[in-house]
Amino acid sequence: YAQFGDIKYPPGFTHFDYVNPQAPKGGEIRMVPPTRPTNFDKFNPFTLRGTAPYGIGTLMFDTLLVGNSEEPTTAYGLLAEDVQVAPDRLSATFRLDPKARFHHGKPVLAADVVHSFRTLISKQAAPQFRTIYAEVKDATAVDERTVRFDFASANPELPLIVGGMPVFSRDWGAGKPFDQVVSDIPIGSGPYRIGDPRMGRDITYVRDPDYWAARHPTRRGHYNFDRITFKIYLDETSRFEGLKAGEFDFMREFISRNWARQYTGRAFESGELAKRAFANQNPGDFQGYVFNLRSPKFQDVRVRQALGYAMDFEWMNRQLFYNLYKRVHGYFPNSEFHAEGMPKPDELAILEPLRHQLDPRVFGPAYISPSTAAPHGLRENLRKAQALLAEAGWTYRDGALRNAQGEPFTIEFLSDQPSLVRIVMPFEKALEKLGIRLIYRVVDFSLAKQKMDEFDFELTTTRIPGSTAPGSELLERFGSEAAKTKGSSNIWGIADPAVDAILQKVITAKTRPQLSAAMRALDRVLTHGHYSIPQYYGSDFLVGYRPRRFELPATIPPYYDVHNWAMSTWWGSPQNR
Amino acid sequence: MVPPAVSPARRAWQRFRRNRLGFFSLVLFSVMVVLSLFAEVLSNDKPLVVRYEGRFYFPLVQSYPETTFGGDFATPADYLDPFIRDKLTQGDNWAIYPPNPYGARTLNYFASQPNPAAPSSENLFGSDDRGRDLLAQLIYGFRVSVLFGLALTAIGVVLGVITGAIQGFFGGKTDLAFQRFIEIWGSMPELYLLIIFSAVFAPSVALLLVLLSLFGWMGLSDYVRAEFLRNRQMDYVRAARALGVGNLRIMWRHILPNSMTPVVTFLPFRMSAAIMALTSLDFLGLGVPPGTPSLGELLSQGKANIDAWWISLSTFGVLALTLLLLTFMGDALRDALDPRKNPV
Amino acid sequence: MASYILKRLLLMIPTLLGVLLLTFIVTQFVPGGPVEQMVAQLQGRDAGGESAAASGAGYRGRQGVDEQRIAEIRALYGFDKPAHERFLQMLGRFARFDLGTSFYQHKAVWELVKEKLPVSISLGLWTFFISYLVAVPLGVAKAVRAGTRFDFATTLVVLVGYAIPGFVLGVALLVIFGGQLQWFPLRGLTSSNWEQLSLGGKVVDYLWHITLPVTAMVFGSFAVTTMLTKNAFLEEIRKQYVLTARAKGLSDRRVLWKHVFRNALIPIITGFPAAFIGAFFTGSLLIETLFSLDGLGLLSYESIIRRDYPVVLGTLYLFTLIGLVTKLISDLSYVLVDPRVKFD
Amino acid sequence: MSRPLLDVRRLSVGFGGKDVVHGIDFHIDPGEKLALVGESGSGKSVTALALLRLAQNARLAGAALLDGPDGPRDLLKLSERQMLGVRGSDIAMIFQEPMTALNPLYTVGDQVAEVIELKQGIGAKAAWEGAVEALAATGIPEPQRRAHSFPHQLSGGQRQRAMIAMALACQPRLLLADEPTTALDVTLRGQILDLLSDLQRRTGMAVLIITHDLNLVRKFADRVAVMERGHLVEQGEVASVFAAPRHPYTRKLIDSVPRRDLHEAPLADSKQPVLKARELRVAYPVPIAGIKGWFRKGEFIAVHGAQFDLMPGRTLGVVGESGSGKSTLALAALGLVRHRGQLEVVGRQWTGGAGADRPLRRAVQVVFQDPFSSLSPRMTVEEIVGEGLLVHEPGMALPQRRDAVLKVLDEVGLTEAQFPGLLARYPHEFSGGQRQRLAVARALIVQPEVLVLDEPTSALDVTIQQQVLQLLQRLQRERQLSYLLITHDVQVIRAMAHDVLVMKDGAILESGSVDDVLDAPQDEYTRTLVAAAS
Ligand SMILES: Nc1ncnc2c1ncn2[C@@H]1O[C@H](COP(=O)(O)OP(=O)(O)OP(=O)(O)O)[C@@H](O)[C@H]1O
Ligand SMILES: Nc1ncnc2c1ncn2[C@@H]1O[C@H](COP(=O)(O)OP(=O)(O)OP(=O)(O)O)[C@@H](O)[C@H]1O
Ligand SMILES: [Mg+2]
Ligand SMILES: [Mg+2]
Repeated sequence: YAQFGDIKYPPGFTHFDYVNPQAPKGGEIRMVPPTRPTNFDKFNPFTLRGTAPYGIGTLMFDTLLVGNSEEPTTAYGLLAEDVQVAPDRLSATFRLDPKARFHHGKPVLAADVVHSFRTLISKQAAPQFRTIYAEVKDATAVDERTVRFDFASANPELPLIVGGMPVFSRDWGAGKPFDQVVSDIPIGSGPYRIGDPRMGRDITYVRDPDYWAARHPTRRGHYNFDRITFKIYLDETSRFEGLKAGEFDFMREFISRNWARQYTGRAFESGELAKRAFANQNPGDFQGYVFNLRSPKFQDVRVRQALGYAMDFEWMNRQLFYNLYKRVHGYFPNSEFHAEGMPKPDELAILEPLRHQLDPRVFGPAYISPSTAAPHGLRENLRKAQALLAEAGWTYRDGALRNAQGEPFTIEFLSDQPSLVRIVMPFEKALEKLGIRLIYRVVDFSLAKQKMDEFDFELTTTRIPGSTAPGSELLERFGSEAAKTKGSSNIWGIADPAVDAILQKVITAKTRPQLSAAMRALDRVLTHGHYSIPQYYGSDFLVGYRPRRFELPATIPPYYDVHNWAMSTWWGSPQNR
Repeated sequence: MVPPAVSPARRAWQRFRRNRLGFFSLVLFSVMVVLSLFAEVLSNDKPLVVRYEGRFYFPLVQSYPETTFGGDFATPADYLDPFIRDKLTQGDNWAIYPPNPYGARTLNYFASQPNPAAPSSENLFGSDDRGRDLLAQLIYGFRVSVLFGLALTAIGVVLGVITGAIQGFFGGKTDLAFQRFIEIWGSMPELYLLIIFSAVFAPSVALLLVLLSLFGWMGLSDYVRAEFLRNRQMDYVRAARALGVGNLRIMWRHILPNSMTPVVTFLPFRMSAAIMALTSLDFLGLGVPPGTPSLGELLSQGKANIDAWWISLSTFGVLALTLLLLTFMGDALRDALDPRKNPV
Repeated sequence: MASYILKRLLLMIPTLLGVLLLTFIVTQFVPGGPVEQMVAQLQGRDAGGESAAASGAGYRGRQGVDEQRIAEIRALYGFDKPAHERFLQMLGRFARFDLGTSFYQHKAVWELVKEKLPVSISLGLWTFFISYLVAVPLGVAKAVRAGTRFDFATTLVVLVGYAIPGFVLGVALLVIFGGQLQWFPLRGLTSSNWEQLSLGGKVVDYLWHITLPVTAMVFGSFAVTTMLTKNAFLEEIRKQYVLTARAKGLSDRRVLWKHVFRNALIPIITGFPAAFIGAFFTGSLLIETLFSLDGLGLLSYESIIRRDYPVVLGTLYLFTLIGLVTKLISDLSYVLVDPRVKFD
Repeated sequence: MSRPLLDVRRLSVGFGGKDVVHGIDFHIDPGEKLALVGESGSGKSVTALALLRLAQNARLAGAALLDGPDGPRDLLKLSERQMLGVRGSDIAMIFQEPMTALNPLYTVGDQVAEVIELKQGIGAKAAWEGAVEALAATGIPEPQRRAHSFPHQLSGGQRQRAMIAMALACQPRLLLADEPTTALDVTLRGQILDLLSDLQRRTGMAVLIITHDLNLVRKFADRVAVMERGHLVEQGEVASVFAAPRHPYTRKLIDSVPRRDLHEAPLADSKQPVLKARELRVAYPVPIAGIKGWFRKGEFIAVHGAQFDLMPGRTLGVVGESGSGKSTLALAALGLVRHRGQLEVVGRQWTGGAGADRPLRRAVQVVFQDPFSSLSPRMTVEEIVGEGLLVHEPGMALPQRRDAVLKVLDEVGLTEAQFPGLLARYPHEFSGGQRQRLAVARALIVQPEVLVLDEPTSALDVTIQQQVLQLLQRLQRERQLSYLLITHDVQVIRAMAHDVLVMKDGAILESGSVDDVLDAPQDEYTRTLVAAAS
């Protein structure tokens, strides 16, 4: 099933292109989870309380449909042999594969699917499931192996959403209330089982030799390791020492500085360890400083633009990030939704009707973040900033940049991460040159959250995860309705009818090109509004691993998460079997 | 038979001097503190003197806008900016920079190496992971730590002595109630309150001082209380009573001077404990506001950048030296206050 | 005696009430409670690094949590009831020694504490024993040889150990002996194959694991006990009964170990049982984190950071109670050790 | 005569390069009782310790030959091992203060048995029995039970006896007794001395007794040696030395007995008593054991039914055994404890309010028992003495106050000429007698009418005691002061008081003029007291 009807693999395909269908089974991969390191205390990943071990959802539960790493909006049947979407798009019917078996040997039946769904939307499960399946009215078992989901709206994404639902057996937890199911080993139908059912620090998943879908086309060449282990180190230093000491094989690095400086030494020189940046085409995350437009001083677009000139990305990338990051120029970096050059006709078609509401620059070349590269330098940019600020009525008097009323220009930067100080300091310094005082206010996580919900901040930094299939969440983020709603993601407070109009186009896009055009138009409007100061993103996965223990598939797929990719498509080298 | 009149303080001082290690520590420590108090002259990004187009400027005392030296901005000049440096070295112009041309918050913006940079002629001790000069950080961090330690100790002593004195002197119900209060207060999870308060109020060194002070006095208070309980029974207190001396004066003039031994003995240890407390809090990220130079912050940077050995090594050096000096001084002080070790 | 104990036990009640009430009030005024935490977690806003590398394809599900969900979470945590009602309920439970259940984990607070105990006991007890076993004889030796070169050298060593913050030493040990030389494991209390080991193997494995963390902790703890012992001994050695004993013709050794030892160690001996019990519950956040040990220090810290109030209050109650009981025990052991002291 | 048991030749003891004992010679024959006397700090204790080689950090020179089966051995040259054999078996020592000289954590039985076990090499059980016997021999009642007591559970006399038992347990040939009686009640002193001479007679050991109680020397010793500042200035038979002292210091020592030199003012009936007590009763709150004690405090009645008058210009002596309530009475007179019954000071009563009592405070002043502990150690002379003026005449300017202080110091015999920097000195820079005078000065400066003296001389050397008493007598003559004098030294009473009260267990047993009471004691207790003192 494909949301936009574009499907790569025809029925009857044998395997995905990016895997090695002949990959030998066996061996072990030991990784550290990329999440915050906490010990797990439950095996049930679907309830609110507690921490389940990393990977349990992917490795132990199959879903009706399964996506691949090439097509973001397409999924293929796994538990479901077949899926039929009603013409009115208000329901989807899945026919289950008769071969499908749970770990305890019983077949996967429609009743299990319905049970899974009902359980997940019950109050005993974590509330996010109710949000995810909010537009799914109900699931009905049509017959023993057929299940129908009814939808509240004709959203073409919904079949993918229910297709991605984890399915587990009715026997799991033996009828206990779901929130009491804690240490019961989950009964799913996934490729792995839990190796040693002990609570604690590490978890090892053991490949199920009788996995029903071992030869299934969507699973061919996948899940080659006999054992997948996740180790938990509570401390970064000990984690990295662990990697060097050979306690585990694979670690993703999040900090460029470590990557550039610490991944050296004997083990790396001898080839026992390798550091490698895995390229990918995942849409980049947008990261940038966010102005709160509710604050009067940020309502002037010239002020916002001027402040943008004060950020010296080139310096940061050189001095702090070892040139590992790229500049963000728009809200949807590294994706087809990123606007470049002059507007294309399909974008113009959307923008033209709104011309009277829009800044003329929108119709010019796409926004490029200011650079301090060689000829200009920061000084040049700051001069421009000074000019813009002067235009907006801010001039330097009595030791501060002041407006006509004599109020000094100060900005409170709100964050819950003290570590950002490295990044903020150069910005602060540049602002100081302009006469603006930046106050870096670090509060603890809970308080930051509360302040953000109240929109009680002036400047903060945000990250918008890239999405291959943007949709209605954008309304929540950029729509004028959301700007008024406390706790919404529209932290800027963008309330622009033109943006609203374009957002409407995004949501109602029927085809991918339509979506893409609307998104690009949106990008142009937003960037020229200077609502944020775009920062940077890192596109590659920075990984340290033991190359002698593994062999990798020949092709790297475009969209993937590096942990999932490694554990599902790599295989052990001869010495690791 | 009567020894020459040498006041006890003087004799204590003589005893102190006889402990060579302690005395040497005191000298070295004082030198370090005094130097750090003049940190602005030693380590600053503002030149001491500038001669520009025939006129003298003293940026250390007065701030000049960049436009003074032919720059673009009306804001204070950045004398490390190559642009300004050029102007200051053109022709007859010159500028004398402090020995270490970086201040506490100076970002070495025009560094040639990525941060953290190893020691070089540019940054004698290297730079930290944000690009600040490490030597400057150490000097200012030391100053903050020591001043903080001093302030915290002073407040702790004052509070501890007052509460201890009240409990010990009045005893009975006052004592009982106070003891409960201390028990309760002492059982409060300190870290918890610290986290909470630093979340609610804008963090500052002063706030931290207040918060830590709230808890810092209890140990001392116990000692002072015990001393007061003992000393209030002494005959000289009775004698003062018989003279009609009031309670306050008895506490202040008679009992207190005789109850200070534990206080003084513990002083240096309390101070090193205060420095350590601040360091640990900084290490946890609960300490001084971001951007303030601090040893704890440098330690945690050192941990995050193990390869940048110069950070951890020099910070640790400064910290260990400070604490050692303090402890040695404390040892000497205790000996000095022990009259049994009288020099003959 | 019995009535004294009873009195002390009764006096604990106001203390406990006070501590709980104060903390509870604080929790009421703290912005951002567990509800916000949970909501944030649901929205997927978890702290990350500086980097914004792509978080992977296929994320589905909307952001934003609606009012109704928030209300549900609120009810789940019991925040729909007024504060005083919750407080009274809590007291009721505590009176029955039911410490409540964690907000975030599927566990009763009791269970959590029990789970973390092995780590804390391991760290605490070993540190405790080693530091006493080394420090007490060392202190005695120093007292006997007071003023000699040996005394000076050991003072230096002990004080250097004291000046090194435990976490700094921990990092150094971890990197050198864990990472570089790989003599010791980096984390945990036992190996993953512990179950399969023979008894001897288990013991060795356990000792092998705790060597580094205990070393890191123990170093700083020598100084205090050593100096305390030394001073106590010096004090006692000067007393007359020592002369008496020697005048009786007892050998120096017998005088030292029989007569002096017992007197000098009264403060240490009487603190012993309490310290012993205390050692079960000491947490050391930084060391625990560093060596990935899941102990009480970490539990307390995390529960505070994450506003896991039942854990905060439950452990607070438990530990305050234990603290008060140990204080009572140490007071009582005083009576046992020192025949001169009497209560009631 | 046979060889001396111990022959000390040119013994010097030095601390830190300074000699405190300068080459003294003396000897003790077997079975002889030698008394070593001398003022405080003259080196007596150090000499004794040096003989046992227990003087710490001391440099010893000379020789101390101890006679033995293999001929004389020099104690100063024996190895530490050999000394172990000497200590306890050949020479034993009784220390000055029994409380601190006993290990507080072991029962006295243990401590005595320890020596026996070590020296006689017998089993623990037998040693214990030996210890009990040794204790019994010193006349401790119920030795079985006492052996199980810790030192703090014994009275001072019992402790002293335990010390003696310990020293004698091994039947040493020489006993060094360092002021074995100073810490004791008069009544106990005689007992202890009797005990010592008894034992000495029985076992034939020699005794070196250190003391400054000349009465005791006269009664007990065969020969006496006098020390002054580390020199042995005179020695000889007791009788001859006392009869014809040759050295001036010895003479001074022997002359220092309290002398009566009072202004025997006739009792004028017209005068108001400055201190008048009727049915005075003082009780201390004491905790009650058990649950009841949580809510109520018990009472210990320290003084009851006290009744006396103190007339202006006269001295009322109070005697009585330890704990009989003498100090309590004094505290009541000073308004420092709560009391019931009638107590009038210059015609007024204590109210308990600091402001209201201020004039009264001025009228009654006190000199406490222990001069050292009653002077704040960290205040200078000027502060201590001037404080009274500060309180009672707050308006007085500094120079005036200083003058007043100097004047009163001069009156008590402390002058700037004698002590340079007098006003800036601290109490510990004075001798005991001088400190006692400071305390008197402090009391006098506010010009009181009544002075309460709580054992003003007990801590002092005989010579100094003499000085202080003379000072007090002179002041009384000059200023018409009234004294309430507390002491247990009958000689002091005889010298100082006009009238006397005898107290026991909080009650007044007897009262009347000195001559009446002391020469014709009515009460049993008074009789023992008077007998012990003569
Ligand atoms: N350990 C020591 N170190 C230095 N000086 C000492 C030491 N012990 C005693 N002295 C000094 O030696 C001198 C003699 O002291 P000693 O104790 O023998 O006096 P004493 O005659 O026993 O006096 P008293 O009657 O007060 O007991 C004193 O001046 C004293 O200060
Ligand atoms: N604060 C107090 N609380 C309870 N009892 C006390 C207190 N002070 C004194 N006593 C008791 O009161 C009694 C009388 O004490 P006081 O001090 O008056 O005796 P004293 O005659 O001065 O004895 P001494 O000659 O030993 O000084 C003693 O039995 C003592 O134990
Ligand atoms: Mg003596
Ligand atoms: Mg008395």
